Amino acid sequence: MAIFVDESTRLVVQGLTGSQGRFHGFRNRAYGTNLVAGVTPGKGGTDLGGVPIFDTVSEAVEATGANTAMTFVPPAFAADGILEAAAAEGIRLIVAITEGIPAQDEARVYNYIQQTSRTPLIGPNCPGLISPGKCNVGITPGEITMAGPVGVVSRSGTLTYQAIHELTMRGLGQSTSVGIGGDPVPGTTFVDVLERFEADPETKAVVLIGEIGGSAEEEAADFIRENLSKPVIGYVAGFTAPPGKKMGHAGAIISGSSGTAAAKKEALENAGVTVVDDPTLIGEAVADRMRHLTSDV
Amino acid sequence: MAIFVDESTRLVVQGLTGSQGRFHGFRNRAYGTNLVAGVTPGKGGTDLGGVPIFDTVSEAVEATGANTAMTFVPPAFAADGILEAAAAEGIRLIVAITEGIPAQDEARVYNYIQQTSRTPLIGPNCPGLISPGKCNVGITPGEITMAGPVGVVSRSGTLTYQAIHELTMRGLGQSTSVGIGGDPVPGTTFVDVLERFEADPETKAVVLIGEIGGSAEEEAADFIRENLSKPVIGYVAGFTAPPGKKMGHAGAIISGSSGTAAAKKEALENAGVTVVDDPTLIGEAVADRMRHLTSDV
Amino acid sequence: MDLFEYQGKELFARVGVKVPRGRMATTTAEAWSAAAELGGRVVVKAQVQVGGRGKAGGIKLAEGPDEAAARASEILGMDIKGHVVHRLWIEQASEIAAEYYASFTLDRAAKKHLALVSAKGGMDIEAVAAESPEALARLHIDPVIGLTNWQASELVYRAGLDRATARKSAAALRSLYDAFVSLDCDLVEVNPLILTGEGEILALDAKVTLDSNAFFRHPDFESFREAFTVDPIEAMARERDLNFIKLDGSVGIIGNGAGLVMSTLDLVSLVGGSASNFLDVGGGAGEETMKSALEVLTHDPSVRVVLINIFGGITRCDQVTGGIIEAARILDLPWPLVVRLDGTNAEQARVMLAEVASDRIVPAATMREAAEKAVALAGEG
Amino acid sequence: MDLFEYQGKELFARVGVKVPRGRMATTTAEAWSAAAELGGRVVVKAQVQVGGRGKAGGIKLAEGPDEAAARASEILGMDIKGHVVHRLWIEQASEIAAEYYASFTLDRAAKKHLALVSAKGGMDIEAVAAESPEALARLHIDPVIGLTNWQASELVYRAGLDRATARKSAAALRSLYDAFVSLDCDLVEVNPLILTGEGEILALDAKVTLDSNAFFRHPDFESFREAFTVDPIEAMARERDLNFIKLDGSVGIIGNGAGLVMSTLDLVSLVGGSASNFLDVGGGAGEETMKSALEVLTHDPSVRVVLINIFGGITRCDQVTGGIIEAARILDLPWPLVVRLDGTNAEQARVMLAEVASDRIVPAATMREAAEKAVALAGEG
Repeated sequence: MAIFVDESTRLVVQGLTGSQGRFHGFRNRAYGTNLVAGVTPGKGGTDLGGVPIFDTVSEAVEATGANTAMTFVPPAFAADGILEAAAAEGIRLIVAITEGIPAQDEARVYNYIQQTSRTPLIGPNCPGLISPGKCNVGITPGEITMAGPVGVVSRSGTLTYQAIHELTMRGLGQSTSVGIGGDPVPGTTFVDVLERFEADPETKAVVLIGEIGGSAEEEAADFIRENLSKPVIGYVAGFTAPPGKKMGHAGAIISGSSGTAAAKKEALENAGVTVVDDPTLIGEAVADRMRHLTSDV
Repeated sequence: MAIFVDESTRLVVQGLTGSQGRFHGFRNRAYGTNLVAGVTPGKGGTDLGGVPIFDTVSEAVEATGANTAMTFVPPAFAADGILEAAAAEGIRLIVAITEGIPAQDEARVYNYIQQTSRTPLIGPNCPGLISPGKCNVGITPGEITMAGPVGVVSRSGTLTYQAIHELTMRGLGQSTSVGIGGDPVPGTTFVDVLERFEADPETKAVVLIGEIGGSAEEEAADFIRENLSKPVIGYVAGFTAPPGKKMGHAGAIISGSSGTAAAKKEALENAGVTVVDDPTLIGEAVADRMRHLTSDV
Repeated sequence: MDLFEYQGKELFARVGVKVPRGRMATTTAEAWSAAAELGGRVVVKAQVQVGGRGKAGGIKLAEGPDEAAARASEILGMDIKGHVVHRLWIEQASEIAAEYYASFTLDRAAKKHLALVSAKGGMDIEAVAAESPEALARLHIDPVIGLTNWQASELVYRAGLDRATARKSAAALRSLYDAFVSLDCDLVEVNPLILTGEGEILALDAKVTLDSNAFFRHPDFESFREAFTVDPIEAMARERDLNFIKLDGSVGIIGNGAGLVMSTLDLVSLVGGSASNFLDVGGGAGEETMKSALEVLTHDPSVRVVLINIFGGITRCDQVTGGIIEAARILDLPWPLVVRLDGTNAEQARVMLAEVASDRIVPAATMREAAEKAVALAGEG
Repeated sequence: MDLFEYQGKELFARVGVKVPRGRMATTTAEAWSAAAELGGRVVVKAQVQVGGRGKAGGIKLAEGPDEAAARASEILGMDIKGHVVHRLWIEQASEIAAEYYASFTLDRAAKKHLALVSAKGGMDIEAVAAESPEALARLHIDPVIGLTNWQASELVYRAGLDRATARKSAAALRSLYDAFVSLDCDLVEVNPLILTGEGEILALDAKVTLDSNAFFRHPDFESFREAFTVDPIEAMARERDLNFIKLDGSVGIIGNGAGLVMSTLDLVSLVGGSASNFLDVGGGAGEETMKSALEVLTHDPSVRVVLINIFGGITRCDQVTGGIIEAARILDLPWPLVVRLDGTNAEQARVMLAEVASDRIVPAATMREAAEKAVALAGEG
């Protein structure tokens, strides 16, 4: 298994004919992802590198059986593009890579999808996700991954790669690595992903990469305490970040006394998560917890 | 039993301090309905005939345990009032009597409620409903009803009273009589009500009163054919209505070739409904079908 | 309320839907001035609320003011399928590169807005739907969020509109939908919506139905009524807040509640008669309302008998009967009344009625009996 | 982007939120003119982005122009919690019958908008929430349909605002919410929102945070930046599309990806050092970007060593290394570099780096090692 994406994924890329969409879409295809269609209004009927282009998502779905949409549409049009993908019957997952979507648009789109199709949305402003050896949807460098038992979920991009790298270096493969993105209203939260990792028999342990801002890590901690039977290894970035400054991500900001890395670390530790202070220790910590796991069995 | 309203109904009236709300609210109370609260913004903390008035529906619900809201708010404010009732936790039924709500407002409110709380909404522009001997919510004259085994559902007001009258005259009591209203987008359709009558063991037969316009009767016919085990007696008004004229109700209009009484009658008959041409024959038709029912058993 | 083309276009222009420049005219002189003011070629269009104006000769091209006046004189007074032309719309002629169809309405079954768009405009859309359904794009719109950009775009591509001007077409559809919502319309239909030689999208026709329930938000819409020639009896009924529709028969009908009145019409027909009207006095009618309703019918010469059918709920039968008796006394009613009452205070009302019963005021025990008696008195049945 | 009070009020006035009339002033002379133009009593308010202005003496009443100029000269140049006052807002004094609090923001946990309203305005809202929670009404708003009328009304009654003017308060809340949405704000907070003696509701303060992601919809908002005194190095970084934040330490940090850079800052601290900045070169950085980033840091005198931490995904390590080598060659960098590279093309990059390795360009195998070496070179650890 794996979560969200695997061999059954049939990918349509919104904005495949744009420079970003093209680069990553075909990089995903080169990894082995089944890229079946692109959507660019006005370019329907053309073809890009053997991939048919459609004017609308629904036409792409009808013609190709696409079941997963990845959005590279520019910020001004991305909210509309996500709504289009959510309305298309047959699309069961939307991955929105686009960075810089206005927060009001994100809030509206998130709630509307929850109230209507309930199609899972990963992102926006996320690196996407990869199930090593099966399917890569997004911008994660597939070369650094290997298939295996560790689920990874993260609010950060390159820090995720760092974590994957540490795992792979120690021979710990990944079931799926999900970048949920750094925006204030991510379509998919830590909790949503943890729920799936818990249900996935292939995933034996989970790495959770948090950062300052919001309360997603605290909510994850509550969920882990109540519902997770698998070991979780955590890392939180931003211990030294000053309050009131956006650290790159729109969501990564310490407001007043809430959202600090220390509070998040404490919450996770109280839920039984092994939290490391140094990302280079992630692999070791996972290996350690998994050893215990094996000896328990 | 009975459907929608019964002895457990705790009624809050939105607009109880207005002339219509007051007249009918207290008429319902006189019938035996448990009228627990009124809502009029700005009049919170006062009392009308022993009924406490609140500024908001949520306060009324918190203070009185109201579970059913009836709306007599004027058309310009009714859509907002319905949304308020739908958002109040604890309200399980909304009955909107108000006539003259703009169609755009109705469409927006209906869809929003479906997408969020899914609180059942009867009306707008309806006479309400009555479970004889138990509870009356709306403007149906309780005196003409009697408790018994016949469910009544209707798009019309006085025509419903006529039907109830014919039943009562023949000693055929009613389980519940529901006036779904004459607007183009009723919150509750024939199908919704038929579903409940089917599930209600007290209801042994159903009278369905349709009229020209739309396709609600046709949809009801489809539902009856597939799902209804109980005998249905139908009547459709408007055989002689000219196309293109609104016959009183905003919904009662024949557009082009669709929505005619003849087509509706045919659809109902094809679904096994006994359709009478004369409302004074309703009682007889019900008695006849119920006799067969008894002899079947 | 169904608007004339020129009224619909006035509203379109107000909310930003692009229409050709035009002027209304009711005389040939006005038509001349309008054409002169607009300049260039103009189209003279009969303002009637019926389809097929063009085929009937109600739409004509004119090269300038003189020709416009000539065409106007031909069209004014013309009878198009029973509609006499009193008004003209003179507008600048447009160069047409393509004709589309677009409409927005409420789909009652789906309870959502419905968009219909076709690249085959300028013809009967039901024929297009029947003959080339692939040329007609249908899309439901959630009224909660309205027409999204992707939906406008999807409509354009699915309907097969010109691809080079797709963005403009999508923008035109969004602006039409905004009009549909912001003007509280039951229907907005544009046939044809044209693509001009310059690549602009214009509404060349406008069929707009306003929701009169929403007039409180648009108080100025009431003034559109002035353009309609209204039956004087209907006008009188409207003034008195009575819901009245003129029909072809001879049995006048008064009842309370639209469903009950429709049902009464049907019963009259079932027993061999025909109703001369639909008149709903509404809920809670009292003496004054009944007198008022009867007085309205005295102005209709086709009435031979009046059937009053009341089921008292809020309405009290004794009050209604009081009104009937009073009206009969003071109005010198030219026809007999058949009266059927049930519901609130009916017992008392029947006693009152029995006291005045005659061949001019005929009580009936049931709807059916009332219909039979009325039809007999009308000399129809 | 956090706006000054006067900028927030300018936006409020633009979208129909009622504010007192006022003028901006940067000199005593301008303060005099502003007061003269406004007439009557005015309030002279220091424009600083920090709470507690009033207590610090940054808000003063003046009876006329002369007094306003006198107060302005006292306030201009004042240091309020580290913020020097360069601008004043002179506005008409309002008669205050009641002080409320109102704010709209996004509740990230609930993923809905959150309204907070209190009858106890003019004080610290966190204190109100702690001491008298019943005086603070909280309500979630669905961004799909926005603040409904009933919600505005509910906020007014639940917060205990004056009942006689409840409609006006509800209308004021709706207009504030409309501002929050239509101006694409992350936060709109008004403390106090006042009820005047004449029963009007006015925003007496304005704390507005704009979402810079939405500036494409509001191109004029860019001009608000001009009012901010920006660190010249931050300005230089912004021009080069680099995400730079100045910090207090001595180890310059360059990395790709916000999370990785934050993590690098933390590691530097963990091994006993401190970062002099946050600098994220973003995804896909090449030679030019790296040169540009290094050049920016040469302008910061507090830097003693620079740690470059790159995890190549889209970013290619060889290109990054090329940029580093080129920059070292042409820029005469005043400090040593510690470089750690992993990911795409890292092998190749490490070879390139090994060729130029020296005490000025120090390769490191891991993040940890890089942090330790950098801190040692900074003379901190």
